[in-house]
Amino acid sequence: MRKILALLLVVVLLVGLVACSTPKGSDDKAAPDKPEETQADTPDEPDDTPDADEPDADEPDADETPEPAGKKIYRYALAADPESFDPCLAHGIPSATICYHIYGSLYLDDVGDIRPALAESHELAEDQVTYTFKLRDGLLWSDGQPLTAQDFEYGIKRFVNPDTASPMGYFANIIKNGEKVNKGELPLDDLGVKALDEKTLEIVLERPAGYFLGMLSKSFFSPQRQDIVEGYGKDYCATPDKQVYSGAFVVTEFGEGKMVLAKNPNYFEADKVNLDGVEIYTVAEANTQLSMFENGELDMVVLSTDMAPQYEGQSQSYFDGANDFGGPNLRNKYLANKDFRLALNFAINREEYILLGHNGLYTPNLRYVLPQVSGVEKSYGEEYPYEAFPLQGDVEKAKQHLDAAMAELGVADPSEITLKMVTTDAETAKKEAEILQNQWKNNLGINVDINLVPYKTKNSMLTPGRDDFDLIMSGWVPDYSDPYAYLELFESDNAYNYINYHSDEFDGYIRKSKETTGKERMDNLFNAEKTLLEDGAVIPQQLREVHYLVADGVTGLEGYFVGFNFSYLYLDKNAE
Amino acid sequence: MPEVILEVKNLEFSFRTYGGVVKAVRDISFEVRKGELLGIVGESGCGKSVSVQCILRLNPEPPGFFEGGEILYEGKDIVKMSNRELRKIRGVEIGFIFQDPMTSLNPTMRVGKQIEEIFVGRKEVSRAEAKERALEILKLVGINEPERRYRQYPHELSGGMKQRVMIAIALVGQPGIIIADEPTTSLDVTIEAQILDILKELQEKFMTSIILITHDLGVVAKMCDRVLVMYGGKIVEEGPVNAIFYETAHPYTSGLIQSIATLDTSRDEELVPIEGTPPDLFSPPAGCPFAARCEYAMEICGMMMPDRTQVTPEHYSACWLLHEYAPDVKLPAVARTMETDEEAPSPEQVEMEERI
Amino acid sequence: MATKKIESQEKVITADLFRTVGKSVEEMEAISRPSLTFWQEAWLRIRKDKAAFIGLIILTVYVILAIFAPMVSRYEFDQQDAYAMKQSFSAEHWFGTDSLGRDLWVRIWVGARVSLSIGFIAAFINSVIGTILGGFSGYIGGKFDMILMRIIDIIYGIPALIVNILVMVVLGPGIKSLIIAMVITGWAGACRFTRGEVYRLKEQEFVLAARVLGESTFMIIVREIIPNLMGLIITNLAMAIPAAIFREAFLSYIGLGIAPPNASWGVLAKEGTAMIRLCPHMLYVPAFFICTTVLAFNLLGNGLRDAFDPRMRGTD
Amino acid sequence: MGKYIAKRIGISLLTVLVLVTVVFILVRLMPGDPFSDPKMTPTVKENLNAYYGLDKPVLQQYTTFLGNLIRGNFGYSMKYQNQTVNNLLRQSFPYSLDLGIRALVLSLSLGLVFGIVSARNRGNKIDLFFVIVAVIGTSVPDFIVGAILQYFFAVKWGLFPIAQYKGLAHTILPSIGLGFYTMASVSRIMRASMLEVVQQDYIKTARSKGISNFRITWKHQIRNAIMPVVTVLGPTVASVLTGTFVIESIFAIPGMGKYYVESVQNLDYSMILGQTVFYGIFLVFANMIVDIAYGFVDPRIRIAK
Amino acid sequence: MSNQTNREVLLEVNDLSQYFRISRDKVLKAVDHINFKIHRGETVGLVGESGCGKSTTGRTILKLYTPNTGNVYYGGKDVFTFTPEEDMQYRKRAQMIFQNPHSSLNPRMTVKDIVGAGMRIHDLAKSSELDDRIEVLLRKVGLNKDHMSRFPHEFSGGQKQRIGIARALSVDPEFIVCDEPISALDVSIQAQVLNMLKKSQQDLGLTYLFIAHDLSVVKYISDRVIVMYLGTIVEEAVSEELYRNPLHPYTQVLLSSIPIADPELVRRKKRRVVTGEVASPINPPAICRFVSRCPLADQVCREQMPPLREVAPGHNVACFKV
Repeated sequence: MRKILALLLVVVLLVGLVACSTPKGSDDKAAPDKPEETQADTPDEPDDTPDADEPDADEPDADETPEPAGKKIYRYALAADPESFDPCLAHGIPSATICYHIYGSLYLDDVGDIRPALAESHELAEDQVTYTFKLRDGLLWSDGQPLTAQDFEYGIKRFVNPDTASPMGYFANIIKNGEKVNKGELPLDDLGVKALDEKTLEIVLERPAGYFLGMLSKSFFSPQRQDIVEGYGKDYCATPDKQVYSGAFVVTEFGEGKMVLAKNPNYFEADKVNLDGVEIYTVAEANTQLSMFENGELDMVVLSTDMAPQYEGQSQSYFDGANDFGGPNLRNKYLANKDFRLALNFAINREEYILLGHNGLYTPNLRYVLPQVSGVEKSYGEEYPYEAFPLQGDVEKAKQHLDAAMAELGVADPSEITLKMVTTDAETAKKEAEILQNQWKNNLGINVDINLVPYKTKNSMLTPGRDDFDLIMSGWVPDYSDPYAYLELFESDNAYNYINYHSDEFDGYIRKSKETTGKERMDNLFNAEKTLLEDGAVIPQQLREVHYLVADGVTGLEGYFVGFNFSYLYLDKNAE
Repeated sequence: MPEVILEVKNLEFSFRTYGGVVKAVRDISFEVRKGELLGIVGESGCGKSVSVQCILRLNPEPPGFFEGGEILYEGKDIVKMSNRELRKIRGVEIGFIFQDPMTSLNPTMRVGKQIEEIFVGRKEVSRAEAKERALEILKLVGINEPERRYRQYPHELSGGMKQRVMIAIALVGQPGIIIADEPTTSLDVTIEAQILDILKELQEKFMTSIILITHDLGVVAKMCDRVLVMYGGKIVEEGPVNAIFYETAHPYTSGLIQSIATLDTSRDEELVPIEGTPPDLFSPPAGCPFAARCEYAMEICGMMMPDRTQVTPEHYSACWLLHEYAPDVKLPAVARTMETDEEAPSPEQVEMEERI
Repeated sequence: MATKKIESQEKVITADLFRTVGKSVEEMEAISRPSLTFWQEAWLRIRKDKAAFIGLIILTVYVILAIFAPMVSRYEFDQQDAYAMKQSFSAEHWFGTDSLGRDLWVRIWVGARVSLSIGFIAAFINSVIGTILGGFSGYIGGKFDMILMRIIDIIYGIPALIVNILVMVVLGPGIKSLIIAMVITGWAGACRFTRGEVYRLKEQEFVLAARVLGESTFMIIVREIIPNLMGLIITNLAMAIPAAIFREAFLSYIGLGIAPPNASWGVLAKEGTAMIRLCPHMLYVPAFFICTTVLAFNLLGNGLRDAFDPRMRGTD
Repeated sequence: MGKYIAKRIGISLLTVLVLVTVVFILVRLMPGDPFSDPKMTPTVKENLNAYYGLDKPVLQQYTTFLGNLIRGNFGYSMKYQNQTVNNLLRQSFPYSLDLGIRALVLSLSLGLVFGIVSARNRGNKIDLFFVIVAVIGTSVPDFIVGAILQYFFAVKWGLFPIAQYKGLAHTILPSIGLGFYTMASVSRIMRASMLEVVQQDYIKTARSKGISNFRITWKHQIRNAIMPVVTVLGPTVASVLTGTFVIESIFAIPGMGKYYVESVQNLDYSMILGQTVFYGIFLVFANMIVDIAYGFVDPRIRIAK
Repeated sequence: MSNQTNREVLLEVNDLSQYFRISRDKVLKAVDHINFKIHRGETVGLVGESGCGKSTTGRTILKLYTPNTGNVYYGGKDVFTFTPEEDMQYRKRAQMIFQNPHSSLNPRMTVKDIVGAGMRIHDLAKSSELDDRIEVLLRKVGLNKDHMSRFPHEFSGGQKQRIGIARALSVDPEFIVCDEPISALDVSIQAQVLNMLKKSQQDLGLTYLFIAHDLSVVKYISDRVIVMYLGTIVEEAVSEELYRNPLHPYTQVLLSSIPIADPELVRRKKRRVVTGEVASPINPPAICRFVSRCPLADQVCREQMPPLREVAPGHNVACFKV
């Protein structure tokens, strides 16, 4: 009896060993039971897939040869799984990037070039708020169904519908009644979106917004199919087959550390899409990603600023739009003092900060708004050059401000002041915090306690009226290319005004910017930025200039600062 | 003179320990004759166990090691044997019964397996034969339902049963010599009696030689033909059982006899203890190991080890009292309580027991 | 054969040597070996045990350096230098510098303070709680014991790591949180172990003797039981400390360690793994100290176990 | 036996219940809340909270959770909003399990062999070598082992794939990295235990029977020496099989390990609870199996139950 | 013998039972409803094989266990209803000497602490006198002042046992339970300890309950002997009477099993040998415990528990067949 049991145990173990050798979901279509030996080959051997031409069935099982011969598969890695492919629920940059590629939009922001996509054209009415889009002919979903203006209406309404609970619902604020609908104060039908016929879609805005067309490439404004959405309910987009695609790519495989996109033949300009597919791996460690790139397993890798100098001359770079800054909580008695805030700002040697923190590779930010965003004609930075604080700081001036502040606050010794600085537990965030901590300690003599919290916890603190931080390290990525994308945060009544900034002057400029257009509007926005900085209400640190490596033979990869990281829509790659 | 089948000559065995070298067995010589029941008696730490374990080389080496001497079995010196040669002797030529049946059986192996294991690697016996023999031997040592016991684990058996299994293990290879190292010390008297009877019976049946190690003079008296008395790693007296008890020639043996309370000891009688403690074998005394506790000790006793001296034929003692210069001392011994014939009665003549 | 053995003693056997002197019992009762207390003997054994002694020396050196090295260094542990980042070993920076140009030699020893004290304090608190609860539970038994055992069974069934992580998140980073996180699940092991030992000890006859003499329960635990557990408790402590150091390192690795700019070895090693391709010394140095410390504790623990093992003692 | 198992299951259920309760409380004590996107409108937040039941009184949430737990339903993840926790675990667990089994087989077999060889060569150089291996093995944290293995064997020398989990070659480094500590500690325990057993009387009995040394080691020594190893196996098996954050993240293996940290960082309540329960049940189960296995090895225990 | 009844009863065990629960449905009846008396100044031997409950009886008398049924009267009072003060008095009056000299001394305490503990607890000596009194005690058991600072592991088994005796004597007790005090000792040492016990009894007028499995020793030291078998008393008599005229079949077997250190005598002796194994004390049925090994057993023995009855003055036997 015992022997039989023991034998059984051994068998179970062995079976476990073999069976688990290629763990896959039970619903996997490809036969997973290939013996291990065949898979022991190095992944680079290209020529052992005679059946590479077979469609779908074989693609997910591309284990042995990540690149079927002759196919152009672009491969890169993400640090974490994207949270969702539901166009309404995707909110992290990785998922936004993927959604950008799998959901078609009326207009496409092709790395700054805003042009019609699924829409053939649009008309803007006199009132500057009514857009009428004309859809192209013969648009199809990935499943071959025709794609209509009603799909757009349904998609956008689903996005704004508070029941969908899209975390990005505030995007709809620009659409007429968007905010109220999203708040549940008005019924869905009052939203300013309407399909006039199968080919015509009308969107009415709350107020004129020049940047609206650019916003349209966000997947929230992409079409969605009512039958599919309602058919799958909560499981919509849970797996690749529980959704339909309108973009250049479709998802064929998702989960278990890997995501596979394939070209969508039904995309309206499929002929312009060069790639046959994309493979995205989840690789948490930056070092591992880099090693895989060097080993030819990835076509692109983002370099940490630590590693980037090693690849000088080989790497490319782009601004990802993030402007990292410290947010002083104005409810704190010290930070409520303008002189004190300015002292903090002037005490920072941003040049050294960048050198220590990022090998000098990021750009020290001496203002608030990313200069690369669109101005009236050229970029905002070119039209409104501004340096609020000197590059190397000004310790003298900082001390003057500090003395003034201390006199006002009745503090005798700066070491009495201790600020609680909250930042995330990521390694770089910790490092940056330590540099600031050290500089303030050395230059001003004040103490900073660093409190490292998980990202989400920190995010929870980014609401007005909280007292669990004095300084919070954060950043902002614009959703459209306009200074307002940055500045709107600190309007007095903005839900995001976590520093509790309240300035009539600032609010006034912002209000005026909403009532004006063109150069005048831009002036107002610039004045607002200036006010913000002269108040020392933010402590700008850096603009992230991300360095990345691209494999030989890959052309046309571009990084962009609005919404998504990289566009590989029209990327080309030498077929292997 | 009966055939000598094992001869130990000038055996010295020591252990290396933290505190230094323990000389456990110091220059002992003795012989084992065919069919006899040889008793070795002595207190704990006197070297009796170590010396018999030397015969099968069961002492762990290291830390134990031979300092000298030889153990001749069928003309071959066991001390010099290779492991392979030793294995040919163990179990089949010489069997061994250990003191504590509770710990001497492998708790994770079935009883039967432990018995028939002795045949593993010995080509002459097939598996089926091995099992047959195991069952046979279980019956022989007085175990009822051998088939059932065969399949049981040691913890399912009582102490006496375990010791029977130990005997079965020692016997199953039909060895010519069985060494029984305090086989009944951990058992109750009633069980002890049973076990001793079995041993005796088997010895007579197969003409096996048995070396019986014990500290109990009663067991010696009951069982043995010839007796070695050990003290401090040495043999101090050696002779036929009657000689040892009735014509004791060593003060230690005499002391032992006097110190035990028997059923005949009157309650008003004071026992005569051997005072003091046995010598420390880290640094054994140069002279007689018993000198310090010996009431007859003479100056020379502390200086030199006495020679093995013949008292009567077959009866030897290592004591200076036997020297011509020594004062004449009559050592107390067991008083003969019965008139006896010259010869000890043979077992067949006496109705040994009334089995119930 | 009978005559050959007198060769070493060339003395002539004369009649006067046969004068009866009788027994010399008093002499035999005397103990020749020097009197050693339990601790003295344990110490002697540790000193004889090469590996354990090396472990002890390593730990002593580390503790001394942890205390004094940061005091005498010309660098502060949080002193950044934008122009001396990621340097390898040099005369100025013995262990090189980290990515903020901070001197690693000082940081290692400041880190040693954190790591060693966390390891020690956590293990110590665990064994204090465990010993007390286990001691009383084992000795008194009954309902208290039963309930405690169920609690321990449950704690054993709880994945400690998850609880550690959650507690760290709830309490925020810091030495105190780390210790609390480790103690919450850690005491159970010490408790179960102590209880088992007490169970064994309380049936020992010397404890029964004390009861027969009318000793109070409290005094029995204090005088009879605890002293007999000390060896094992210390051994266990020596074995538990590396576990705590490991756990600290892991929690630091996932970013739940202590607040910067303070550093523990785990924090330093974590910073190092990120830099393994660029300046591997940033990993090797803290890794070396984590490993050698844990190694030293392991060696010492093994040595202590042998030293305190009753089977290895004196006359037994 | 049946009674024993019933009792064990009872305690196990209680354990899981307590575990769930503790974690439930801890989760609610964590600073922040899962739906914290700053610009989310209050309505949306309410809707989300309502969907996940976070608007209910905590006690009610708790009972609902327990109710779902009994049905084996952990609900939807709060980070991966259209993925159920069950599904995420179902996808990732096979990887962890596979890696874990490899690591276990590797570490147990090597650990036992090392321990046995070491003990049999007590005191000589072979012993010293394995003792050193074992001590070092238990002295290096896994993140260092993992990083160094990957750096040297994959990146520098290119002997193995760097990361991912696609075939036999990919599994080697992570299995070693994961099993290293276990191997070393098993080897240590086994060595000590072998040396203990070799002093037992029954080994002497076995020697007195004239059977070979090999058989003595194999049939008498190992079987008895393995018990302490079995004892420590429960928690080890559970933790090794359910994934480890460090090794999985270094080698980019899509196992369960990442959720330990990720779910906490994302305040993904349902995921935290889900994987805790999963892990807890697994641990309890592993402990139980080990106890039963213990009876396998030691017939005395079998009867005592 | 007749004066026995006149002597003062020091200790009375009445219907004492001590069960140990092994598992839910397994009860080990170590001691099962036993009764006996001990008179002041006498030595009562308690014999039986291992596991027969003799040690448990001794320990229960000294309140180391709480009995399941029955009482122990000491000086007429039930020891289990003592007040704390009475209890302390009892602890002083009744002492114990243990079987295993190696485990009965705390290895972490010096001889002085071990022997002095009782005096400290009962406040019998000022700290200044303590050393002197310990020395006197040690001398009494053949040890000296030099041994006071030593630890137990430095002593031989015999020496340790003497320290144990000194500890028991340290509180000037009147009653001592000797729980197999010599069975762990070497033959040559046993006599030392026996003599010492005897001498102490004479000097101090002690009462002993002497527990042993060695019948010769028990006979040598005891006035009266109680034979136990599997938790029950099977026979009880004055020692000469018991050895001369054992009535219970078990006692007969026991006596005939003793190996006598006289080769001729022992080989001629007629012996009764029992076959069969000792029955299990777990959940024993209420019948004669010896039935499985008894040559005389018949139906009634398998149905009822034989009561202990007096068959001659002072001689009690629990057997239907006597």
